[in-house]
Amino acid sequence: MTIAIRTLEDLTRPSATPDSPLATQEYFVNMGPQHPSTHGVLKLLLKLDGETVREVIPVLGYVHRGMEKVGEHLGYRQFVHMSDRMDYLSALMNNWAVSRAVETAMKIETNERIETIRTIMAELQRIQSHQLWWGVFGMDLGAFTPFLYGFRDREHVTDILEKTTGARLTMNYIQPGGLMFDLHPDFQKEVKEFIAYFRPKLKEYETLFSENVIVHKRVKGVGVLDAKTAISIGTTGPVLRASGVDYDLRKREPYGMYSKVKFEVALGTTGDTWDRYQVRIEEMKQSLSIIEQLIDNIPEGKTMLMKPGAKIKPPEGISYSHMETARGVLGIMLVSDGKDHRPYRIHLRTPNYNNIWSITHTAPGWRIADLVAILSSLDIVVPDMDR
Amino acid sequence: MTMQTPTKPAKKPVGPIRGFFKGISSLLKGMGVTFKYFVHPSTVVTQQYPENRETLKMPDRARIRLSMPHDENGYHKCTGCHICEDACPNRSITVVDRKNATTKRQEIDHFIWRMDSCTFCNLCVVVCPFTALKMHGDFENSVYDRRLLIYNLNRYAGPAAPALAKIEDPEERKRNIDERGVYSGLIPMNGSAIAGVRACGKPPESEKVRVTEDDIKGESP
Amino acid sequence: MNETTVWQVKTIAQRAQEALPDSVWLSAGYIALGLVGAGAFVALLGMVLIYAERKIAAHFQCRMGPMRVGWHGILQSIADTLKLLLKEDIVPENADKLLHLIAPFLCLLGALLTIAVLPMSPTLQVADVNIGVLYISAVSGLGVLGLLVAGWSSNNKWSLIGAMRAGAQIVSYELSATLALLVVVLLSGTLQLSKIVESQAQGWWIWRAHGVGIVSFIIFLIASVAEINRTPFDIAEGESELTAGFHTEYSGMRFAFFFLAEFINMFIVSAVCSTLFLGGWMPFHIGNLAGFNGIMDLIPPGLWFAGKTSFIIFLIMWFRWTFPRLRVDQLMKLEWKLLLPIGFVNLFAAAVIVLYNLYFFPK
Amino acid sequence: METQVLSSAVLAIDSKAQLRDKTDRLTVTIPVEALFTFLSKLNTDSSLAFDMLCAHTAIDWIAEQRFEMVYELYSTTHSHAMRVTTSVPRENTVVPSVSSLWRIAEWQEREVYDMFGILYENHPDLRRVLLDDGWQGFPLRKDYKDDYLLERPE
Repeated sequence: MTIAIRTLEDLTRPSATPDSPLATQEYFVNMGPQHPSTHGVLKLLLKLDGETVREVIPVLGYVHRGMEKVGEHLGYRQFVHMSDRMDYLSALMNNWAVSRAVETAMKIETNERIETIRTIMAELQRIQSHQLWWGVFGMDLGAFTPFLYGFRDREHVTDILEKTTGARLTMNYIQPGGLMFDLHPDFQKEVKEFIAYFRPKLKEYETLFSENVIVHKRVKGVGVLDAKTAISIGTTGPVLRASGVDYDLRKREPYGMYSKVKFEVALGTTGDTWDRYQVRIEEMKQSLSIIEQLIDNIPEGKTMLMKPGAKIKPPEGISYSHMETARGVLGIMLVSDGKDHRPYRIHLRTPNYNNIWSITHTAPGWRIADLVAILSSLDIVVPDMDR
Repeated sequence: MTMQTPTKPAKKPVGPIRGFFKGISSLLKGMGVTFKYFVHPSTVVTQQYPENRETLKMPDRARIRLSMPHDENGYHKCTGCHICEDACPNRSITVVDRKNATTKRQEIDHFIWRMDSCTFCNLCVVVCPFTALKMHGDFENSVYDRRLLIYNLNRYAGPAAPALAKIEDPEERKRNIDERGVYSGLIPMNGSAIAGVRACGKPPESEKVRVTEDDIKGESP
Repeated sequence: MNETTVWQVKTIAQRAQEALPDSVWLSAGYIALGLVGAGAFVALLGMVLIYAERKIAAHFQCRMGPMRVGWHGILQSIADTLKLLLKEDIVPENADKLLHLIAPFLCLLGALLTIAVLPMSPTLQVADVNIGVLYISAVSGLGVLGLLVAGWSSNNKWSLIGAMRAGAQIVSYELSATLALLVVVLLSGTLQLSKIVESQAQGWWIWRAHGVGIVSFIIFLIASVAEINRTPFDIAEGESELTAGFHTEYSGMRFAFFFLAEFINMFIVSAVCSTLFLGGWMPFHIGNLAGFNGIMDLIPPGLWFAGKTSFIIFLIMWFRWTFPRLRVDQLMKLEWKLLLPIGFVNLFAAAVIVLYNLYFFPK
Repeated sequence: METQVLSSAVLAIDSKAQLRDKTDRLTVTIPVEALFTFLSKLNTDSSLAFDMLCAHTAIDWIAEQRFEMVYELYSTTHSHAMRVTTSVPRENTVVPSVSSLWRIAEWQEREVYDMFGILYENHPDLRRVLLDDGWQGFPLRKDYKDDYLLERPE
């Protein structure tokens, strides 16, 4: 049996001329890789009928850097800093995911101080990521002001993180076996200040944007993703939860300190763009409450359990561990042959690569403007998609 | 697992007339938010960067430029042990060592750091057993030629500060040390080598001796 | 009627006509003044408005806006103009070259022609056409031609979508805008802009006509914001959807002309709005409070006009920096199912008011 | 479901399925011929109901001249997870596509094809995803070479 390998050209042959002179001909448009609302270098090949989207073909790989291949050449500790560069908006969570994968493979137990700090950091990063998403979502719907408000508030979190980790975007802070540094002495104070600052701002977000009648008109009922399809099509994170599937690894397979804090999983009902919006807004509130519960209860202890220069050599075998980042489940599959201090194979199951395909299901039938809203509600980060 | 659904509280359907006025009021409320910021110039967050150079302070841990701190005598702590070189994920650090003529011990000749390929992961600083390296927050590093981003971090070739402290005679100490500012030799770049690239030493923090572009133009083919 | 409320209206065209028997050259001078004045006014206004927009937008968004060129960036627009003049003018290879070149001028033409009839003060008006309102609504429709030509000639699918959206949108919203204008024409009984202004000496139409004025003011504001393609109705540009809509393929000075036309159009709709509904250069008077009215008369009429127009410009900018964009079908729904019926009902109500002379402060 | 119960239930589906020991989670190896029926049972059986394909990838065991295909499965209704692996020889890399069971498999398989050159039977749209259509070779194979590949010095 021969298996035909297709190319992009096969998909983009123009449709036959319409039978009736009144019918319009479908045509293809490249949306991206340079397009303001594809958030980087994603390309969507659209088959349009007038304004209506008939088919979406995502074309990926414009920032493919061969992370998995690079990973085979780097030590485990060195690979952590590569994970910053996948989903740069949840760099700390990616760090944690890789570190946790290594710790699981090596069967290292960390102490409570490390886990608490990691949890706080991850939640701060989740808030930061959602703030940026909120701004960008506003901009994709045509309102420029939310974009700057989102960035303004994100700056506060970034400053806090920068003080402790030393970097603003690619932190490389959470390491296998612990943390790179201890917390900055001002950390707790500043986080509390931030919570006090951001709570009213969240209300303002709602007055400015969530309650706006134009927003409701634009996003309610648009791009519905039902629960069964959402699971089957591989979505995770807020996109899946917006469809009403209660799948949050922080609850399902608690890691870090999530088993010890009280929080609710934000769930949607119908899985439209509005639900995805609401879920993320709600997640910001929940993250604030998680941080509030933990910030005064950071136990004492060491912050690094391994010698920083020690080579890591996990036992032979496959180990898969996953974690809930701001966009969904980041799964890290480490394959060690037991001989080398570098992974034999490292597979990154990134949330965006698996989320983006849902657009081929949700967008057809809607208009170009809706496609932009749906795409934005998936909260894509292209380097995470392409690795 | 049963959990509350915080989103979407059940709402009564709103009639068209009430919906219309509700919509209008939501628009006005949104305009109120923006207007609030418009009439409060104190909420402006923009930094006027080149003007605020004096007040702009980077955090202590800012990872922007690698440096090798030299103590008050001008001695560094690097022994040329290559640990940082191994830890570097993308070979941005090249340590060139040499044998001391008298003690026969290994010591640093050139410590070359390529800022152009560095990812600022801080692993070199963390792994250094002698705490000879430090990241600091001097962020004004823009140059017009990427070769100017190759730094030689040590200001002298010779034994590290603790070893030098053991030598009591200042003359003897001087004999052990050779001045180092720039490096012109092979610089491995991720496996390949570029010949004839001149490394530019930029002494950390205090004395800013920057090699100008003319220097590079004069030497490059 | 108070003495101070009698205004001597004299347009530049009238002056040219009066001067004609005495000296042809003086007459020609007046005509040249009108032409050059309008042109210079447009250029200067464009720069001022762009600077204002940037500053206002910045302060809505907790920013500072341009701060580098001159005091608080006051010369930024001049720097930008210089930059745009010097930039390369790129015409896509497969574009329809001629149409691609003239489209920006078509866009600006509509704007320029309208400026001529705006009564900015009793003595500052280039020409006072006796069918002013009709002229404005006719000439401002020229702009859409420029957009359509630009989108079509660019040979770019995004541009074409943008142009088609612009065409559909502007043509539909012109209906509502005209209906709203007709209300004022009914109330004042004239199409001449200066007469409309004078008819508001007793009170502005926006509040003199039992709510009809307010409704038609709002309809006109919404429709004109849609007509000039600004958020929340900027679907023709739709930055996040169509990259830049009809002017995707434009650069340098031609792009600047589109930009200029957009801002001039904004000024025009604001000016028309203030002329028809807010009394134009007519000062704010309250009934028979002579003292108050006297104080109001001290402010020169040109300033009244500028103030009212600026207020509406600010309002339009405020909309832009607060609201998201509507979808194309929602936009059409808003026009055909909401604004147009309300406009018709409003027009009917206005007719009733005029028939039975039910104004506040009747003549 | 308890791991013990789950493993016996899974093994009962097909006699060729083998349990792997020393793994971080329940791992079952199955010959490639029986893969599709096995996975479709796992997907449709209401007591197992593995409705989520978390990850699918391949591992190039070049020393043994085989690819190991890995499927990470999860059930959102029963909250249990397992891993299914199968092996294909390097000379004949044909694997049945499971995109009819999990829609995401369509794209995860495209990625595996792109990186390893594994061919999928009955795949609706088999083409490269991250790399260019004209790319030569499959980069994640251990013997992959191209002109621009930089070797990291030891």
